[in-house]
Formats: sequence, structure tokens, C-alpha cells
Amino acid sequence: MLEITPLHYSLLSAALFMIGVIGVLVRRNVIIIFMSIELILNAVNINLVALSDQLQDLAGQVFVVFVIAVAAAEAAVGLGIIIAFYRNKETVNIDEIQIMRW
Amino acid sequence: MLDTVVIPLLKIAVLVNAVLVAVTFLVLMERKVIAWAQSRLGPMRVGPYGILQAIADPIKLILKEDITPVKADRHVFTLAPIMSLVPALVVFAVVPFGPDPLYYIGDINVGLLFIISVTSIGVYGIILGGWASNSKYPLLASLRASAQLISYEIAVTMTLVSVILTTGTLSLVGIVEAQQESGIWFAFIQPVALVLIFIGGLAETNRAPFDLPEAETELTGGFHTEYSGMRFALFFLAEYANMIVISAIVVLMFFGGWLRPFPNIAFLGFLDLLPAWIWFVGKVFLFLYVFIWIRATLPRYRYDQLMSLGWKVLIPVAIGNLVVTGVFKVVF
Amino acid sequence: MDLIWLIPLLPGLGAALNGLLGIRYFSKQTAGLVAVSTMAVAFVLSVIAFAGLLGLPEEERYHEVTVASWIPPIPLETANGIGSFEVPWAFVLDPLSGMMLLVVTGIGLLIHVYSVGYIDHEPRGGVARFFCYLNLFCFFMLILVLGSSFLVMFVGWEGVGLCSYLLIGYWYRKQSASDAGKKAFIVNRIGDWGFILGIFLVFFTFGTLDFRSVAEAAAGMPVEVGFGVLSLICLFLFIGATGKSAQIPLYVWLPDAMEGPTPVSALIHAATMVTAGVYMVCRNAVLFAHAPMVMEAVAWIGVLTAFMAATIGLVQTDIKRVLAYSTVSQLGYMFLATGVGAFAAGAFHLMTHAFFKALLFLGSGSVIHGMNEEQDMRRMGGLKPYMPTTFWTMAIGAVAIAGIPPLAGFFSKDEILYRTFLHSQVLWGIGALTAVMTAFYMFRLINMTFLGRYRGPEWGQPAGGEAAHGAGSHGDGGHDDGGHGHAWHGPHESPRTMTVPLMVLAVGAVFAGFIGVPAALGGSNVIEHFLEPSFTAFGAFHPAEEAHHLSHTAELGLMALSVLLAAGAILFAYRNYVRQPAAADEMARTFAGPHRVLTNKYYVDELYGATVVRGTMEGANGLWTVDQRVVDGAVNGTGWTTIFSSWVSHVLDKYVVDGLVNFVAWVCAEASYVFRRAQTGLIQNYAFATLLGVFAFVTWYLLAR
Amino acid sequence: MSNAADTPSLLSLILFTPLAGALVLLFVGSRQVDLIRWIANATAALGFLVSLPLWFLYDSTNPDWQFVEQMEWIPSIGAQYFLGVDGFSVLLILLTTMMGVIAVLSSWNAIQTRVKEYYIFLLMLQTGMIGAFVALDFLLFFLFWEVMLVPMYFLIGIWGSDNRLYSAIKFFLFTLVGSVIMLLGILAVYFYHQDVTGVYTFDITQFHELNIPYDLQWWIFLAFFLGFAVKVPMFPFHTWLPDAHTDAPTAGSVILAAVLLKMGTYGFIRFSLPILPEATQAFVPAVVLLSIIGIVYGALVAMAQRDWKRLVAYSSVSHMGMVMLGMFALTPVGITGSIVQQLNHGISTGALFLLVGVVYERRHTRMIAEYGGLSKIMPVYAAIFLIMTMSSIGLPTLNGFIGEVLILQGIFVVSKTWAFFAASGIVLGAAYMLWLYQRTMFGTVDNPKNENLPDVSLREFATFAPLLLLAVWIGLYPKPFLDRLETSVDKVMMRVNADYTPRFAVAAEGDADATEGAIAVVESAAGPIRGGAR
Amino acid sequence: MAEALLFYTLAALILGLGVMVVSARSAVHSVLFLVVNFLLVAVLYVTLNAEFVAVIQVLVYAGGIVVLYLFVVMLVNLKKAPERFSDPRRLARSGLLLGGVVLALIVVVVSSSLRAGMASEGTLSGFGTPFTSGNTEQLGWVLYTSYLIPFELASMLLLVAMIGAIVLAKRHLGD
Repeated sequence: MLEITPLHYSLLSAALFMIGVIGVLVRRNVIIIFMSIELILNAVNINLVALSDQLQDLAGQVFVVFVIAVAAAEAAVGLGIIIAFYRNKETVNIDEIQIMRW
Repeated sequence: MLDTVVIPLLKIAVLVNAVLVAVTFLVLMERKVIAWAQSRLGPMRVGPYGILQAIADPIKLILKEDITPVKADRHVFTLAPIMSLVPALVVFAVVPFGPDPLYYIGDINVGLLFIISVTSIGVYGIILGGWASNSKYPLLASLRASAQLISYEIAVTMTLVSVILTTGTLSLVGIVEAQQESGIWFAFIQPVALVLIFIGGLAETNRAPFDLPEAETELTGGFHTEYSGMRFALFFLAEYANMIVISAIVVLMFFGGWLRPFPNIAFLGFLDLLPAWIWFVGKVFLFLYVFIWIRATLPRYRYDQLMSLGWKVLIPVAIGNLVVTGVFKVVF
Repeated sequence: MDLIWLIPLLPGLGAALNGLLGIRYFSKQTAGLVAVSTMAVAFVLSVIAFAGLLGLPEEERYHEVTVASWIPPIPLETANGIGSFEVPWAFVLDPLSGMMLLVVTGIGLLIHVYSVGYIDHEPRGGVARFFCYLNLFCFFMLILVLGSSFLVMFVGWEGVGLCSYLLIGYWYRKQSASDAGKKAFIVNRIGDWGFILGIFLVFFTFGTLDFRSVAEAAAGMPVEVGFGVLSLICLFLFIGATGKSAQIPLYVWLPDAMEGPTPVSALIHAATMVTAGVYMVCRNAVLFAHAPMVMEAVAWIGVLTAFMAATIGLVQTDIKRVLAYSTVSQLGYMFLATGVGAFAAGAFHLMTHAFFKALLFLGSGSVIHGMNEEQDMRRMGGLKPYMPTTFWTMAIGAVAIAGIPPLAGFFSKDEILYRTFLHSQVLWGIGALTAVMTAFYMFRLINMTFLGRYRGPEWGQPAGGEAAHGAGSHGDGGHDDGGHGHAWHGPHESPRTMTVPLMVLAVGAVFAGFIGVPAALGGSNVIEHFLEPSFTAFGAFHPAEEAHHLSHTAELGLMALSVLLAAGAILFAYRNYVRQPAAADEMARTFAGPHRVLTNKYYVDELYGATVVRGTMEGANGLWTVDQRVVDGAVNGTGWTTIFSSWVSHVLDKYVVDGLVNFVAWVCAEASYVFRRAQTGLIQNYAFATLLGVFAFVTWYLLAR
Repeated sequence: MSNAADTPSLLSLILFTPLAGALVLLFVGSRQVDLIRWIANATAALGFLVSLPLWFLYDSTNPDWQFVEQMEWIPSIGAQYFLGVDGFSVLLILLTTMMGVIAVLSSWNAIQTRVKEYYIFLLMLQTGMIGAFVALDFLLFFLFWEVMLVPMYFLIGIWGSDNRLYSAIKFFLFTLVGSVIMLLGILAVYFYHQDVTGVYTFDITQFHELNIPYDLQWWIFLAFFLGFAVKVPMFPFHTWLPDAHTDAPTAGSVILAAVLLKMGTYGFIRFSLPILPEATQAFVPAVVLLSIIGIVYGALVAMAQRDWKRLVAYSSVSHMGMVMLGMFALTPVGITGSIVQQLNHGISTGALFLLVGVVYERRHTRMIAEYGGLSKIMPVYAAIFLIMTMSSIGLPTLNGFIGEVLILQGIFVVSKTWAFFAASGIVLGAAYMLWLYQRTMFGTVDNPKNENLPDVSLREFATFAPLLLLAVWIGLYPKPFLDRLETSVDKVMMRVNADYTPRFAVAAEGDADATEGAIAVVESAAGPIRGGAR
Repeated sequence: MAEALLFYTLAALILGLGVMVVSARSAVHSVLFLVVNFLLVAVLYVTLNAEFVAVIQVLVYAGGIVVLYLFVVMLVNLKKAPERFSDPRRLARSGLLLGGVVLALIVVVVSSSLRAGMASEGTLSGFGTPFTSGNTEQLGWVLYTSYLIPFELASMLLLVAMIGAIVLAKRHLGD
């Protein structure tokens, strides 16, 4: 238990991932859903960094950089959509964002 | 244990106290300098030439009643000034006051990035402070302030990258050593970068002529309108600490840090009689003086002017500087 | 002698000066001075060089100077394996080129001097332009003469063609002048076609283009019996020569070339350029000597040209055209000489002809000048009192060309006739007949011009429209010489700059023949002996001796016969055109048919116009139509085909392919009503489904393991 | 390759200078017309200046590629950024940069609409052309080859005269079809090379060492032939040329004539001949036949023209036939002459188009009948025109003669009949050019509109001066040009003729008698020749 | 020992803050927890010898992205009452449940496979660029050489995202 192995990090990552997933599933507020997605991404990053350290391979860290870049892009576009949507519908409740059905 | 825990802790304690004390005297200095600039005397009552005003002011702030507005978000309201001050102080962890490890707490290989990232956290204090006050002026001011900070952060970071290109290291100690090796302060190699960083620094610290977030005429007191007492003091401390940080960065990156002028010219060796940290602190104070001097001289920008200066002038120039630096780096 | 390259360069320099600066900045006098002085220096240098050549022992009289590289060596296969195609800028001085050098620079100098007077009434820029062209001509002519290889000679060859073109077209506003210039150039080019092919064949055969190397190599080859490669070379070269030297079938340009200013006719179209063909054949005497069949052809073409031109000359009324046909005729003589192997005689006649023909042309120029640009002999007559110098000098020239001893023409012409007689009596007969006609038409010219009754326009009033005929727009510049003012004041003698060259040339025409006095008359034929090395490649080649020699007595008999015939012809001319002017018309009426044919120059121009020129133009227009309709039509047709096929595809696509696609889409749409229930539009439902999927997958993974 | 070390990336510099100018122009406001013109002219002049070192630094004794630059471009398919020059390309590049200056300068007054776009296209075109000459990677070559099309298309289509759209589209489609077929050929070589060596590469120097089986060569040659022959243009593929020339603006015609047509011939000598030697030899009769038809046909059709520019355009067809003829003589003299004739054609035809441009700018008509007697009104113009006419018809002491004589001599040793017919071009060339000269320059000034035409201005003269100078230089002393071609010609010759002994090998043999030495080397060293070339 | 202590502390805080993020009623609070969460993750990175990534995490995530969230929260949520947790579709409960189950499954999979991997191969060995603690420069090298095209793609993505965000959020001039 006292030796910290990649397993620990993986488990931490998995737990954080699931917290994020549950956030996505449970919350109504789109912004918080987005934040939950950020949590998910962070969980992945933890895994990558941990294994990068373990394997002594920089590729993991490189991918973290890319993940962060993609997260930034996602946040920018996603929040842009939210603002545009809010401007029209005066809501950020995901239950009311359902015009895409059919 | 001694080396890894006790001595750093001691250094931290000394440094934090030094910064706080420096801030109090910086306030005094500002009042004095501006007064002189306006042909006034400034504080004269407390102590000789008002020197003790530096002690009187903190005491007043500490003793003042700490008011929390009824509609405020209590926790965030309390947290905000702390979030503002802590990054300002944390930054000093990597600022080298001299060449030896004795003079700094840590020299990490991503020192400059560390400074950038940590200062970028400081914006939370302002936003949250404004939001938590649950009052319209602070909210507006905080939005303005954060927009301003983010905008100018881009320009400053871009500019820093071009300096990093010339040094090849992110370590602050390394940057100063690079200047020692090349025998010339980077102010002369990267003059455009110096100007950009200094202007950006003024904006990042919300100093005149970019002090819009606390523009009294428009927003009463800015984002900390609802604050008083010790919490206000913390904001205040953070701002002045940030000033010192910016000065320190400018000095480290462009004016050779602790190096004496013309570090490679042997017959100026007598200048080394002054210890390195004195040189450093002296230069930093020189720049703090420039900060104050500018405040006393220049009028405030309008908000749209501020934004267009940031986006349409500073960022393009910074990118251009980066490209030119890159080209020079490749060609020569 | 090492400075012979300076000789062509000097006129070149003069041309450059006059051309670049002169047209804009020089006065008439300066332009003339520049041209004349460069020619004078060139002449002096030529004399010095020639003297140097004479100082050398006979077998070393071949001095080659390489100035610079021109075409560096490039490997090229030849008949004898891989050779190296290389041509340097090299000049050569040997007896033949030495003689030509003197002729060109000497007569060139005189004509330059003459031109100063002749061209005086042109505008300033025109004078400089004229001298520029004239100098440029001398430059190229000297390159032609001095060039040590075929290709360098070809440079001069083409260059003189260009200058001829420019000078004929000097009065370019006259349609006839520019036509004549163009005609000259193009006809010459046809000859050059042959010449350049000959050059290529020379290289292919011998691996070099240097005259001496070629000659020495050829000397080592057997004389060809049939039509071999040497014959082909010679034929090609001779085609070139017929173009430049105005022989059948390419002589048509020379009479037209008389549109140019008279000094030009004298220099280019009488004395120098047109003899280039003869010179070239002489230069390659060794080659030609190896090709007897071609030699025979040369002789026949020469004599036929001589005869034909002489007959035409009989009836021409334009003073310069008579001289032009005379020139063609004399050139025919020269080719006759070379054709029968008498290269030295040909070269000798070339030289003497240069003197008297230049003299005659300049004299005619003087007459034309004095008659206010009148060229039609029918409007002259009785000019002797007005222009005595011109008359006497021209008379000397006419006597010389008629072959009356002891003037220059006699010796050279009789040498040719004698050698022809040795070769073939038929040729001799035609040649002798031509000589008679020559004497007749020359004296017809003299008589119609200078003797008899004055038939020209009245003077004292502005010249009538008819009088200005042929003068073109330059005539209205008026005469400034002789202080006449603008109106024409009747026939008059020309200024000194024009008469002095006439006199000098007359002296030449009298005495030039004495360097070639044949053995039969007690002479030693200096010129033949001097030139011989050039024709035998310095002894490398020994031409087969003529099988039979006539005795000196027989030779003298032939001479006497031709002199008598010439004298008779002169008298006949005197009768017809001075004593009984009506007799000439009478004759023309009697022989109306032949007369018409002759006046119309055997309709050769019309024939060429109808066949070659028209054929080319029609062919060109036809091809253009083909190009537009067929070749381009094919391209455009392809375009239309593409567009049409694309339209077909469009229809196909719209109704068949797209129809299919729409059908598939319709099926999908109908089927989709079943599935659309699953689409709630709520992201979380989808995410939940995803999670279910993950759950299922992981469970399956755990179970399957 | 010492010179390459001294001047790294000289070729890239030459290549991208015009493009840089075009980029700068992008940022200039389109109203600042004079500034645009100055920038364009300065760029073109700079482009020429930076290309000048090629002339001096090119080592004519060195048979290797020079000034080589090699970088990866698309490694996955083996394409490289591979530049290098030999004698052919050095001369053609210099011609290109010089004609670039002239073309840009000549457009000063001629172009009044969309000036900025015009110069940008012109400079882009310049880069495309230089690129095609320096590329040693087939794909890179093809890229530049296609890049050239676009600006030219717009130059004709936007700034051309009456029938410009038709001409532009015709030009574009015609050349495009050719190049697509050429691309097939390129790919065939590419895949064959991969088949043999297992390496995917477009490296031309590698291709030059390939020995493709004859059957394949035949087809590839046909593909290349179609691509290049359209560009040359050879006889049945020439109809785009008169239209494009006639409707292009002056500078466009100049560039088109002086440089663009050389792409085709350059393609032949760079690709067809060395890569496909056996097929080349098999195709010699066909190509020669087409060339001779082109010579005679072009000349005759030129004679029938009433449009000045169209006449010059058809004369181009005739001249380019001459160039092709020399090349397919497959003798060193012929190939050398062919390259020299390419330069000559660039100089003289370029100048003739400029000359047409001068009067077109004043009168806005190209009909020959509209002119006449210009000698009187524009004497300097007439003199320049005369010299260029003479250069065009191959008068000795001017440049055209050197090329023609070398070509004809080169073809003569191969076949006398061919030479006989080809040499008829001499006569016909003189005929149509002199007739043109007579109709425009001589005679009286019939048309009152012509009476007050100004003579050539200083700027216009500046565009002619270098061409005149070069015409005389090449005519009198072509040695510097021929020297630079020596080793390159030899390299091509060694490919098409296995028995050929290069001169650089002979020089090493010492100064034995040239002919014997050459033969001896051929006999003794049939194998090592190829080794010596590398 | 110290390492383990640090890890467990950090892990507990990270997970705890994660839960807080998901469960906080006020969106602003959520954001605040998220920031702190990220800072702690950054600290975790430092313990894993990834200083550069840590700094980037702070700079980009905490200093950039989350500020954006805060902005949007302020723009959007000002007048709104906190979210109600009553769930008409009962998705929340089943989601929680299912999440827990999947987590458990993943834990099983991961631990077993990692154990298996370690047992079979001893230790996991790296195959790429070995790195030291001060790896910023190395990271730069790798990023700009081996991963140049992905890097450029990422930058292109950011550009597109930037333009897209501006287009989306900008009020049309007519409005």
C-alpha cells in the first residue's frame, strides 16, 4: 500500500473519470456538464502523466499537451455555443436543449 | 531535513515579511513621489518626513471593522482577497536575488513559465471578489479587470517567448547568466520586448494609465468597493506585490538581474563591491519608481482604447517581434 | 601583316560611329569624313599588308591570323570518325585575298569619296545612315575576303547581303526600292541555302572548315569522274555563288537592285559584292577542280548568263539597267573562266571589271546627278559639252569593257576567251558573240547619252512631272551643289569629289590590264603567276594540264578577231544611234517579237512571280486556312466534342444516376420513421446509452477472459 | 561542389525572390499604383541580380549538378525539395530572370487596370518558371510546371485583348491535357524505379541512371512527348500559341515566347533524352519530321498573317521546330545549338514581341496594314526592329546564326535530306520577316494616325538594350555560353549514345590528338564512361 | 512514506473536490472547486516529474479555460436560481448507480491487468525517449520533431476553434 505504483494513479484516474461521467449524466446545467468533461479529461491526463513517468517515455506528456489544447478548443467552442444558445433561449438547462430530436 | 524543510521555510518567512514591509514602504514612496510631482509635500505628520506612515497605515487597516455585505456570497467573499494575494507572494519563490542558492528559494527549470502561470491565477481573486460582492459596480469592474488581465497576458507571454528564444532557457537564474555570458543586457538585444513587457506589466498590475478596474470616477472603487479593513488590505498588498514582481521580472530579463552594469568590462570591477542583491533590489526600486512616475504623469485610458491597444497593437507587435527573433535565431 | 584584322574592323568602327552617334549628332561633312577616313586608313593598311605579302617567298604567302575563338570545339561525327566542330575568328592573307583586299579597299575608298558629293543633297541623318551602311558593307566585304574559313566567309557573305538590302532600300519610302531590297535579300538567301548546305557537307567530308586544310585535303583526293561528294559540295557552293553573283537562275535581283543610290550600285553591285561568288569559287579552286561535272555546269551557266544578260542589255533604256545587265553578263564571263579552269583569268577579269564597271556606274551616277535624277537614256543625248569629264572617263570605261586593246578589259576578256577556246569551241562562240553584244550596247549607251541631239526636258523652269520620274520623294530636296539653287538649271558637270574618283578609276581602267599581259603579246602574265598558289593549295594540287596548246599565232588570231568584231559593233552602234537615230527604231520594228521579249527580260520576273512567289504565297495562305480550319478546327472540335459529351453525361446523370440515388434516399427516409423514436434530442440519454455500452463491454471483457 | 558550399541556398534565393516580391505586393494598397510598379520592378531587378552569381560561380568543367539543395518534402512518397543546376538550366534561369526584368519593366504604362494583381501574377509566374528549371525532383518540377499555368491563364484572361477568354482557356486546357499525360509518364518512371530499386523517389538524378526496358520507354516517351510537345509547341499541337500570343498582354507574350516555350524543350532535354535514350532514338525520325514540318509550315503560315503579333507567334513555331530539330539530331553540336537557339529565340522573339507592344501601346492595333513608313517617324525603333529581325532570321554576327548553324550542322551529319529541308527555313524566315519589315517600316506614312507616334522612350529602350547587347554578344563571341553547356551536353550525349566519349574525359586523357584520343577512349573504356560521369 | 502520504492526500483532495464540482449547487462554487482541483492535479504532476505539464496545467487550465467558465457562468447564471435536483426522468439515480458499477468494473480490470503485466514482464519498460526531471527542452524537441504534424494540427484546431467561438458568440451587427 505504501509503495505508489501506476495502479494507484490508474485507480485515481478511473475514479475521477467516473466522477466526471456521473456529473455529465446527472447535472442539468450545461456549464457544469462541461466542467465534468474537463474532469474527465483531467482523469485521462493523470493516467498519461503517470504512465509517462513509469515508462520513461515523453510521449505521454506530449499527449497531455495535446489534450489540453483540444480541451481549450472544446471549451472555447462549447462555451461559445452556450452563449449563443442562452442569448436565444434564456436558458442553460439541458433538458430544454432538445430541438435536435428527429 | 534542515536543507529541504527548515531553511526554505526560513527563507520563505523572511521573504514574505520583506515583501510585506516593502509594500508598506512602497505605498509611502508612491504617496511621496506623487506629492512631489504635484508640488506637494505628501504625508509629513507621522514620523520624520512621514516615514512612519508606512507603519501607521497597516495598523489602521488591521484595526478597522471587517464588513461583509448581507447579500454577498460569504465564503467566496472571504476567499477572494486570499486568492489574490497568494499567487503574488508565491511568485517570489523563484525570483533570484543573487547568484547563490542562498538568494533564492528555488530555481526551477520552468521558472518563467511558473511565474506566468501563477500570476494568471491571480485573476480569480479579482473576478470572485467582484462577483461575491453581489453589487453592480464591483461586478462590472471585475469583468473589466479580468478581460484586461487576460488580454494583456497574451501579449506579455508572447513577448516573453521571444526573450526565451534568445536565452534558450526558462530558468530565471539561467536567463541572468545568459546575459552575463553575452556581456550585454537583453534590454539592448530585445528593446521591443522590453517596451512590450513593461506596458503589459502596467496593465497586468492595473496601474495607471491602465487602472480602469479601480477607476474611481466610473466605478466608485472598482472591484473592491465593498471591501474594507483587512480584506481590502490584502487586495492592496497583492497589487503592490505584483508591481514588485513585474519590476523584478523586467530587471531579471532585461537588466541583468543582480549583475552590475557592463558585467564583462573588467575595469568596472569596483562596482562589484556592492553585493549582488543590492544591485538587484536597487534596480527593482528604480522600476517601481518608474511605475509611480508614470502614474503621476499619464492620464487614464478609455476602456475601448485599452482593449484596442492590447489586441491591435501589442499582440501584433509581439508576434512580429517573435517572428523577427526567430528569423534572427535561424539565420545567425 | 598581323594587323590584317584591323582592316575590316576600321570600316566597322566607322559604321558604328556613324550609326550610333552620326545619325543624331554628326553633320554631313563629319559623317563623310569619318567614313572616308576609316576607309583610307584601311586602304593604307591593305597596301602595307599586301607589300608585306609580296615580300614573302612565294610558297609562304599564306598568312593566317586568329583573333579570337568563335565557336569552340564541339565533337561531331564526320565521314572520317569523330571530328571537332570549331571555328575561330581567323583571317587569312594570301595572293587571292590580297588582290581582293586591294580592290575592295581601293575602289571602296574611291566610291566613298564619290559618295560625299553624290549624297550631299540628302538630309543630315540620311547622310550618316548612308555612310553607316556603306562602311558596314566594307566591313562585311572585308570579312568575306579575309575570312580563313567557310563560316567566317559566310559571315561576310550574309553581312554584305544585309548591307545590300539596306542600301538598295536606302530610299525606303519608294515602294520599288524596298521591294528591290527585299527581293535581293530573299533571292540571295536562296543561294545561301545552298551555300550553307555546302559548308555543312564540307565539314562532314573534311572535318574542318578552314580553307587551306580543306584544299590540302581535297588535293589528296582523286578527281571525281562521276558525281561524287566533292561534286555535291561544289554544286551547293555554286548555288550560293549564283545567288550572290547574280547568275542564272538567281540573277533577277541585280537589275532591280539599281533602285539603290548609284555609288552603291558601283561598289556593291558592280565592283565587289557581286564578285563574291566568283571569289568564293576561286577560293575553292582545288575543290572545283576535282568536280569536272560541276565545272562544266559552271561554265555553261556562266556563258548562258553572260549571253542572256547581254541580249537584254541591248534594248534596255534605263542607263543603270544597261549597266546592271552588263554586270550580270561580265559576271557570267568570270564564271565561264572558272568553269573552264581558268581561275586566274576569272580573278583577273574580276579585278579589271571592278575598275571599269565601277567607273561606268559612277559615270552614270554623275550623269543622273547632272540630269536631275533622270535615268532614261531616251531623255538624254548630246550631254558631252555639259559634262566633259564624265564623258571622257565613261568613254574610257566603255572602251575597256568592249575589249579594245590596250585597255584593261581586253587582256582579261581575251584571256578568258582564249582559255575557253581551249576548252570548248561552242562555249567560245557564245562568249565571243556576247563580247560583240557588249561592245554594241556599251556604245549604244555612250551614244544615246552623250552624243547626238539633246532630248531632255527644258530647263530654267521647274522640272516637269515626267522628269522627276523615278526620283521619288527624295528628289524634292533639290540640288544645292554647284550653286544652282533649288530649280534645275540644265545638265551640268558634277562636283570635284565625284569627278576625281572617276578620273582615278579611268586611269585604273586603262592600266590595270598590264599586270596580265599574256605571253602571246610578249608579257608574262604576272597576275596569273601571282595568284596560282591560291588555286593549287600552294602546290599541293597539280591540275591536269590542258592537253593541247594553241600556238601564239593562233592566239593572236583569236585576239584580232574579237577586237575586230568589237570594233564593228562599236561602229554599228555609232551608226544606229548617232548618225541615223531612226535606224534603231526601224530594227526594233523589224524584230518586234524578239524585241518585246528582250525588253521584258525574257519574262523571267513574271515567270518567277507566277510560279515561285505566287506558289509560296498561295501555299502560305492555304496553309493558314488549313491551320485555322483543320488543325485548330481539330482542337476546337475536341472542345465541342467534350462539351457535347458532358451534356450527354449531364442528362444521364440527372435522370439515371441521380434518380437511383434519390430512390435509395427515399427508401431510407421511409424506413427511418421506425427508428426516430430513439432520438430524444437529450444528450444525457445518449451519454447514458454510451455508458451502458461501456458497461456491457467491460462485463463482456471480464466474462470472456 | 565547392561553389555550392560557398553560396548555400542560392537557388532557393533565386527561386523565391519573385515570390517574396509578390507577397510584399499583397500588402500594398491597390490604389498605390506607382509604389506597386516600383516594388515589382525592384523585385524583378533583384531577382536578376541574385541570379547573376550563377553565371560566374557555375563551374563549367564540373559535370556534376551544382548548387545542389536537397531536403525532404513529402517523405512518404519520396518527394524531395531537390534543387540543382547544370549548364542548360543556368542559361535558361538567367534568361528567365532577365526576361522577367524586361517584362515587368515593359508593363509600366501598358497595364492600367488591376495593376497589383497583374504584377503579383507576373512575379508568381517568374517563380514557377525558375522553379521548373531548378527542380531536380520530378514531382517538384511538375508542381512548378503546373504553377506556371495559373498566372499565365489570368494574365491572358484578364489583361489580354479582344478574344482573351477563348485564348486563355485554350491555352490552359491544351497545356493541361499535355501535362496530365506527362504526369502519367512521370508516374510510370516513378513506379518502375520503385520496382527495380525498391525505393520510392522522384529524384531525377536517380532516374537518369535507370535503364527502362524499351517497350516501357516507348510509352513513357509518348506520354512525355505529348506533354512537352504541346508546350514547345510542335507542329500539330501549336494552335494554342498564336491565339495565346496574340491576346496576351505584351509582357505575357514576351514571357510566353522567351521562357515558357523553353519549358517544353527543356523538358525534352532534361527528361525524355536522358531517361529514355532508346525510345528517343526510336522517335528521332518522327520528331524530326514534325520539326521540319513545323519549320516550313510555321514560316509559310507566318507569311500569310495580317496580324503582326500572330506573325511573330507563327515564327515562334518555326523557330521552335528548329530547336527541336537540333535536339533530336542527338549530336553534341546539334544539342548545343538547340540550347543556344533557345536563348536566341528568347532574345529575338522576346524583343519582337516587345517591339509589337511598343506600337500597340501607341496605336492599339496589331494589324500590319495599319502601319507603314514607321522608319521615318520612329528611326530608333526601326533600327532596333531591324537588328532583331536580322537576329531572328539568323544573320551572322548576330545570335540567331550561331544557333542555326550549329543545329543544321548537327542535323546534317545525321541526314542530309533533313538538313536540306530544314535549311529552307533560312529562306522562308527571311521572306516573312523582311516582308513584315517592309510593310511596317518602309514606304510612305499612309495612315495619318501614325504621323505623330513618339519614338521609343528611355524606359522602352532600357528593355531592349540588354537584348541587343546579348544578340551581338552571342553572335560574336558565343564561347562563354557554349563552354557552360559543354559538360551538360556531354552528359546527355552519354545517355543517348553509349559510345559517346565526353569531352571532360578526353581532357583528362591529355592533349593527344582529339579525334584519335576520342576514338581510343571509346574503344578502351566502354564501361567506365558512366563511372566517370558521376 | 512521504511520497505515499503526499499521494494519498492529493488523491483524496482531488476526488473530494471532483465530487464537490459535480455536486455544488452554485455554478460559481463549482468553478472554484474545479480550479482548486486542477491546481492539485498540477501538484500531482510535479510529483510525477512533469514540471512542464504541471505549469501548462496551471497556465492553460486554471488560468485560461476555467476563467472562461467563470465568465460564462457569470454571464449566464446571474438571475437564475440554483438548479433543482428533482429529476423527472429518474436518470440521475440510475446514472449514479451505473457509474458506480462501471467504476467497480474498471477497477477490477485495471488492477488485474496491471498486476498481470507486472507479473509477466517484471517492470514496465519504456520504449521511447528516456527523460530526466528537467525535461522541458526534451519535450520541446519531441513536440517539434516527432509530433510536428500533430502539433500543427492542434494549432490549426485552436485557430478554427477561436474563429468558431468568435463567430458563435459575436452579436450580429444587425441585432
